Amino acid sequence: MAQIFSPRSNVQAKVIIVATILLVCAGGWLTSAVWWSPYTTYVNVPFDQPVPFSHQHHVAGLGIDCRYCHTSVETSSFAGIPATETCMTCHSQLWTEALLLAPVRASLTSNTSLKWTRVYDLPDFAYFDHSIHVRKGVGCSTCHGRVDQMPITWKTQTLYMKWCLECHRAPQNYLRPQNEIYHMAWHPSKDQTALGRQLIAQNHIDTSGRLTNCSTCHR
Amino acid sequence: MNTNPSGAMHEYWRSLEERARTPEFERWLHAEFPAAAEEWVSEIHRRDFLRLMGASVALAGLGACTKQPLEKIAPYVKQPEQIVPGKPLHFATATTFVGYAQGIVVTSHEGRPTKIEGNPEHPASLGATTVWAQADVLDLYDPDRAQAITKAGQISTWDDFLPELNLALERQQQTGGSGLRILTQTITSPTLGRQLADFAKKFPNARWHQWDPMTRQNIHIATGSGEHIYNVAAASVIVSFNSDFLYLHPAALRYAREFASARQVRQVKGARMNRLYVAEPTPTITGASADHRIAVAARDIEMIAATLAQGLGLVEGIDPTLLADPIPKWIKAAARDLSANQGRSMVIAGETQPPAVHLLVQKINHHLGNIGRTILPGRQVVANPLDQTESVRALIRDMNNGAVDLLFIIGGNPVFDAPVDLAFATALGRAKLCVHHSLHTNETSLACHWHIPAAHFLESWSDALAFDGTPTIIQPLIDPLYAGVTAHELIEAVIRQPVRSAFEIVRESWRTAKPSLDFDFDWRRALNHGVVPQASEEAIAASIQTGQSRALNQSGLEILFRPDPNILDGRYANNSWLQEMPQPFTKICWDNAAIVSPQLAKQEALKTGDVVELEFRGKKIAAPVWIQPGQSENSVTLHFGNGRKEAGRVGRNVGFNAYELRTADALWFGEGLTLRKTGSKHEFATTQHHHAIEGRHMFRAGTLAQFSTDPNFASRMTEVPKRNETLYNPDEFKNAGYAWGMVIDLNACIGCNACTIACQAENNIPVVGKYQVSVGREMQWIRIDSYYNGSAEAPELNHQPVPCMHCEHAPCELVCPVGATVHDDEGLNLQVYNRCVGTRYCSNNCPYKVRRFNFFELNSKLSASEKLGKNPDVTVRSRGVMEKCTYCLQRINAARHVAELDHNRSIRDGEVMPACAQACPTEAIIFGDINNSNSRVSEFKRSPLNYGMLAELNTRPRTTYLAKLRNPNPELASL
Amino acid sequence: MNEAKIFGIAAEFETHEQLVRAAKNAYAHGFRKMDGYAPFPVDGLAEALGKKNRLPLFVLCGGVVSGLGGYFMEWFANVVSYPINIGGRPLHSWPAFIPITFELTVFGAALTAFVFSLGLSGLPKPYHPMFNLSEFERASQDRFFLCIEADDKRFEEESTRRFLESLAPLRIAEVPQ
Amino acid sequence: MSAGIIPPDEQVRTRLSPLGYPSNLLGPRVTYADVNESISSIVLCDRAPAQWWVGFAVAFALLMIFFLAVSWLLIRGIGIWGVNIPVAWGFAIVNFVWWIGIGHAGTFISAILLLMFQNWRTAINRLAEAMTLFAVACAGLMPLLHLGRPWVFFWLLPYPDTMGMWPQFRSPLVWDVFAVGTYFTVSILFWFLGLVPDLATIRDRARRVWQKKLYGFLALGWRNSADHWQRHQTAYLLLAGLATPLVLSVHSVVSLDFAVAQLPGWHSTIFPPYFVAGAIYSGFAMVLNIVIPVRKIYHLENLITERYLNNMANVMFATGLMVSYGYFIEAFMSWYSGDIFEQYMMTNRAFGPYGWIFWVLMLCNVLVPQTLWSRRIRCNPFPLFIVAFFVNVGMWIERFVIVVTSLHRDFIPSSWGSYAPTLWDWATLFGSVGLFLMLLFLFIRFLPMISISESRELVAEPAKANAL
Repeated sequence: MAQIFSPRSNVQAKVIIVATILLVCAGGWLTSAVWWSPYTTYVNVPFDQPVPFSHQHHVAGLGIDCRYCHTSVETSSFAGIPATETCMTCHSQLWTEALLLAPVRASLTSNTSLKWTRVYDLPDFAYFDHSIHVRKGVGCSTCHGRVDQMPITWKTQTLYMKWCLECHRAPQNYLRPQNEIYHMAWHPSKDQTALGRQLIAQNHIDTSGRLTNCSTCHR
Repeated sequence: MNTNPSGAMHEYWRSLEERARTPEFERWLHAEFPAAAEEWVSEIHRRDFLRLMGASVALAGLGACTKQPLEKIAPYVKQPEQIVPGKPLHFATATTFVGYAQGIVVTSHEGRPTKIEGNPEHPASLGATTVWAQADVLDLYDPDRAQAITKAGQISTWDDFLPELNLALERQQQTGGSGLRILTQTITSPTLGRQLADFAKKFPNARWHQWDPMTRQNIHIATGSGEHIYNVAAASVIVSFNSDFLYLHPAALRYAREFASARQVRQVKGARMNRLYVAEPTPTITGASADHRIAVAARDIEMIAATLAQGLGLVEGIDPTLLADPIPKWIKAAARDLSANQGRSMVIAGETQPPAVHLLVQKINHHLGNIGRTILPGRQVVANPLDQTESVRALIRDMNNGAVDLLFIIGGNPVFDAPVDLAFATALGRAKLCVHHSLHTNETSLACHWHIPAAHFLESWSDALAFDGTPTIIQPLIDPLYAGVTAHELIEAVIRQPVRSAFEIVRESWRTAKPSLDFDFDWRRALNHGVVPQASEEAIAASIQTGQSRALNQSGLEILFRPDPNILDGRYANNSWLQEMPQPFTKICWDNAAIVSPQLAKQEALKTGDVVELEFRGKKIAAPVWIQPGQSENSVTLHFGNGRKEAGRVGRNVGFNAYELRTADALWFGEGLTLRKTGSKHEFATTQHHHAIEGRHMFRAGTLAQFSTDPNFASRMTEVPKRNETLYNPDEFKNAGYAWGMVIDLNACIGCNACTIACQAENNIPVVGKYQVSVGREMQWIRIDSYYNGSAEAPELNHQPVPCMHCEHAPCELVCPVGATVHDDEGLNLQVYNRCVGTRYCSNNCPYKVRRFNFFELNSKLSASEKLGKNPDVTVRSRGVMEKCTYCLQRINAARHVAELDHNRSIRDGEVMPACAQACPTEAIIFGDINNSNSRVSEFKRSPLNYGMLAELNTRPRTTYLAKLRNPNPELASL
Repeated sequence: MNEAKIFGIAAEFETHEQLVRAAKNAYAHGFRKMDGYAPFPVDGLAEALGKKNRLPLFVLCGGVVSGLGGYFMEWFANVVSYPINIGGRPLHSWPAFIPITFELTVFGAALTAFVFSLGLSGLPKPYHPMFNLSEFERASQDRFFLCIEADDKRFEEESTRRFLESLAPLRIAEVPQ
Repeated sequence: MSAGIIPPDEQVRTRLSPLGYPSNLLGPRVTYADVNESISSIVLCDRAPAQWWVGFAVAFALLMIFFLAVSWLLIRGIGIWGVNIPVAWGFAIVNFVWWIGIGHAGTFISAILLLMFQNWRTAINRLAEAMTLFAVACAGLMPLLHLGRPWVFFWLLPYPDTMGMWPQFRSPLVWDVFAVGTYFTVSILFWFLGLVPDLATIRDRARRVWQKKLYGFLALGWRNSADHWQRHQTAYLLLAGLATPLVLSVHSVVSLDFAVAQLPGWHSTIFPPYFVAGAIYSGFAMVLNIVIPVRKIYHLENLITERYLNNMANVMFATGLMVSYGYFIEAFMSWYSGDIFEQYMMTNRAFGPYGWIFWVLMLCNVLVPQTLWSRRIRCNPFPLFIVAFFVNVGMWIERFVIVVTSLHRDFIPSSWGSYAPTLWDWATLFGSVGLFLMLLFLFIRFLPMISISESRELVAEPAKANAL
């Protein structure tokens, strides 16, 4: 009988097999890559906002405290987005003509809200409470990053459940003293674990495992 | 194992056919393939279908791989003071039941009222709520509410209305308003009363008429205005003549609380219970709680009351032999019990009984020296109480004579619900100009020239009095969603213009009523507390006349008219929560029935679902039959309120209209009903169509006597595995912190459904509609099972609320493939919606069948306004996920945060209250930390009556029950 | 294709008994690099040709590794990675972990058996000199071949041919490279 | 040419064993060439017989219905089916168990009979294995479709996700995923490994270039060398050895879906063996339902002799009796347990709303198979076909009885309900049959449905072929 395939086909056959295996692995890797990429997580993706508000300018530049605008951060689950009024307390004196601030003035005159694009947006089935986190010693910059260095606000964390669990499983690595909560530049020192353990004790943080119960965040 | 010490006396069953195991019943019970379960949505066309097909494939493939869409967030322009975003506010106000105020506290999220709770400071609430109060919040967001002022159906405005009004009023000015009429429902609002007084001053010849289908006129006529106030707690013997004072009564919440408190038994030591005798024609919540209930025709009750009076030596010349057995026995026992408890007893008669009965009852109470002890004379609460039947009759006469030029109908729906023989609709046609003011556009609105949409009470300023005269100032929580106007503003427009706001009107009437040094302070305090401190008025001493009691006792069929237990006289017809609420005993929803007794059914060869033609006073309607144990032999009960033709998407064409038979001379009952089988059939949607208890021990009950001799009779009925009967380490998970648990006191539960609706409101539970209910897809998280015990003619009626048991060995958790239902460290059995893939295995393995599944997308199609009503603290579930009772996890977490923010203190006992427990009028549901031995729940669990449902399966339920106790009179062992 | 070099010399037989006998002789004669071809597995042929078979060992390893891996995964997920109270059952509820462990054992073993049985035979190999032989297609029907390959130490064209003829085959053919 | 190898005038004479059973596995005077020819011609011929086209058309129509039903399901949600609370599982699960069960016969024939050196597997094992694959494919779809949110089905698989979550390994449903997954993979490997030598045969018989290339590609260059045969045989044997415990485990695991739950009617220790027996029962019934027509259409009486039919009937009958025993012991145990819930379950099953279905089940699975006591029926294709069909229906009903009647009345009477399948339930059931037949017809057309190399073995050793 005559040969059906040429001698080369032996190599080709083996190549095909290896290729398919590689392809499958690559597929898996790609999915996870996309899943963790800014495309999906929006991490480090600045959004265009009605007003290009700069935390850098207001926090680092003018030294305004977080709580001046995010008033309910210590009392409510929601930290609070400043009302137009709050902006106008200063901007009725400063930059009154600035073109950038036109939407703010318009909002006040027309009595319609500014529509910001939400940067830190948890899914609706996850219930996060700012007040309790702040009280237990989780600082702003731990989740929100160095907003004092952000000319326009972006996300610094994926907000994936895995990420939440990192802290809920080992709070000691992230806690800070009450007086450091709003301190942007704060970062853990060498003896953080020791400090963390001490804060856990003094803030009555239950590390027996309740923090990783589904009911802690999902209702 | 399952040996029941008292098995003989406790053979529970739940429907008649079942007791008499007829072949028809078998067929009905065994309707293996109920009518067309086939499911296809017609409005989807071919092209859409293909498109959707494509989409669906994508959905199947990529559904999970879609990234979160960007969300906008809109801050306030001016931050309202007191509103902290994310923190709910609570306001005290009042809702009304047949005009009587019931104090409530409304929860508001960012200005949206989302939940109604009772006001503990209010005498008619004591912190509890009725189902209707719970459902009011849904009415507020009802997209079918009247949204604009209309003239002859055309949208118009207040400013177009006023000139036309004034034109008409000018003509009335000359005649002193001889052609001017106002028709209202029962009103307790002092402000409205004052306004109508001013109105009478301005138009001396005008008339103010009243019509309320649930009128309490019989009582007012008898007492000459004020209703007695009962101190139920103080009464150790209670006799009720067809009074549903635990459910359909302005003071029901208070009376229920007091009633239950006088029956509460936890330990043998000092165990005492009151004893309730009830004589009624059709089962009621009150009757179900009775120790001795007799089913008697409504028409015979007067005779029975008289006989009782005779037994106490108050009247003579009544021949008790006219009464069929066992009634005389019942009367004798009641009489003896009463006279043995002089001053510690009470006799009460229902508003459906004629004045004569009420007079007799007063006489008896006087004789027993109960007045001033268990019964206090009431104040006049209703503004201008009168015989409403005569009142509406007079109005109709005037209209027919063409004497009415200008008619205001403030609330209500007389075209639909006025006595049919008076022909209100035709008369209304003769009124020259009529203005209707109501929340919904109903049958009456269509017959009127003008319709003014009413502002919902959560949108308006007003005031109202409770049954005992305690005033509450009704304050708004939200600006009117639509062009709603309050009654105050409308009347104001009649008597003086420019019209002031309801706020000013109400405030002014209180300023004049209670002039004080610091009015603003009093006003604010009244608003905060939801009650106006009582100025001690002089109580109206009830006028005691001796009524001549006739011995009636005719034969033949009797027709009974009763308000629908869900939607009352029809005012809640468009409220889907109430429509889908399983009615007490029958568990019917989205429907009403002609309720007949087993004996009558036998005699007429009727089966549940048979459609019969009812003829009464020459009028005919067709109605489906429901055979109800405990119904008096010759009485046929019709619930009025359904059968609405004009009631929005929910209420239109639900059930049949019983008003079509209700005549002025038989408002509540009357003789001369004829009944004819038509041969056609009707499908009821019931949440419990299979009824046999099959000798099982879900529900356990005994008598006080039995309990005192054998305290553990209930817990002994089944054998529960010991904690350590396991191969595993029984303490693998020891629950160190809070251990949440619940006790349901079957002795206190009266089966009023308040928990069911409260849960629905709190937890964003969707409604599914009649068809889905009929195929077994209802969604309520806590259901009320009812069981009958004893004979079909005189059964005991029992209720058992069933929420999730939060088993420590939860069978559901073991089988979930993705860990969507798991335990937390405080013993809660969690359902994590966002993890659930919907295998429904958990439900199969749940012996209590308390899990509910979203077979379709039930929430995305809600109107914008309905979405406003959702509770933001609870996830709105999507299609394809399981859901169930969470012990109101959101409330536990809220309380925990409050406690921890408050110097890390621990949660106090009673600080967390699930919606069901909070709404419960009898405090039958107790929730708390069972690790804390001082908590109320621990105390209840220590009772020997405590037992776990199906605990023999070693599920270790965290929710347990206290067995029900009855306190029968030894004389009446048989009853 | 180089005319000069050949792959080997093949002898064609009528029955499988003849083939086995021939194989035995060839082996006794000292030939090692040779192979027999039959339309169905012939008992004893491989042995006669002195072939080794280490497949079972691989399969055993495959099964054990994936089985243990499976159990470890279950233990890790439940006890280490995210311990959750499931219906009050212990975190390490080993009886519940058995079924998956078993299934994965079978899975691993089966996969190795498949891959190695083909792999060790050098398959896939669409091209092979034997296909140059015109009658070879009857190897999948009713003919039995013995081919002594050119790179055998003892291979020497003339003597080998003579040896094969001594086995009384139907015919003898050179298999071109 | 699809015509068989025997001239029409000559009839197949059946040799009988002393016990009077048909004993020959091959027709008279069958040669190597006959075997090759008769089998490969079915694949290599240019036109399939008319019957094939008819069957194919029907299968295709049903398959389209399946797509329709599935799309509508994905659009609207699980509510289009008859499932409810308490009957939260319906047709989907019934179909799943049924299909999985059917699959078992294939593995049984090819693996267990191989280990027992039963040569009467030769002519049917390939077809049976193919049937296994397709049945398992149908089965695998069902649990996915019945999810409330099918698009997150992969949460049942262990993989590093963004939630840090894992499947709940105590749940029998997760065991299912692994059991069915393994079963499907192993079946494919086993099937393909067996196919390779035959693909080589086809390759060598093929005359058209595309056929040579196609089958040559699939044959992986198989050249019937001693080397290949040796490893092939070892691997085949090992796979058989692995598949045997596997096939027993798979239906045991499926049965645990029920046995692990505490529902009366499910919570029973007899389930695993009883399910496995039932699986093989229905599996053999399905093989017969396929083999009998195929044998007729393609004139394979000489390769699939009456002895095959007789033996298959015997196995079917034996397992049938085991299943009947299962029914009996279930009833006995529920009575003996003294547990009121169990006792009620049994009475309800037999005399409750769905009682009549239970009695139909008894008819199909217990009574009708009794006819198999007679050899005349066992060896007679047509009646045997009918009996097998009854068994297939019966086994589907059995699963319906187990799933639905147990669920619709469990512990608390207040939550008792009933179940009514909708149009879409039926569409899904028959649609999946369409999928199954579709795949089967394609297989018959394009791959050798009888193992050629093993048939050649029989020719080589007449002793084997006619051994008793």
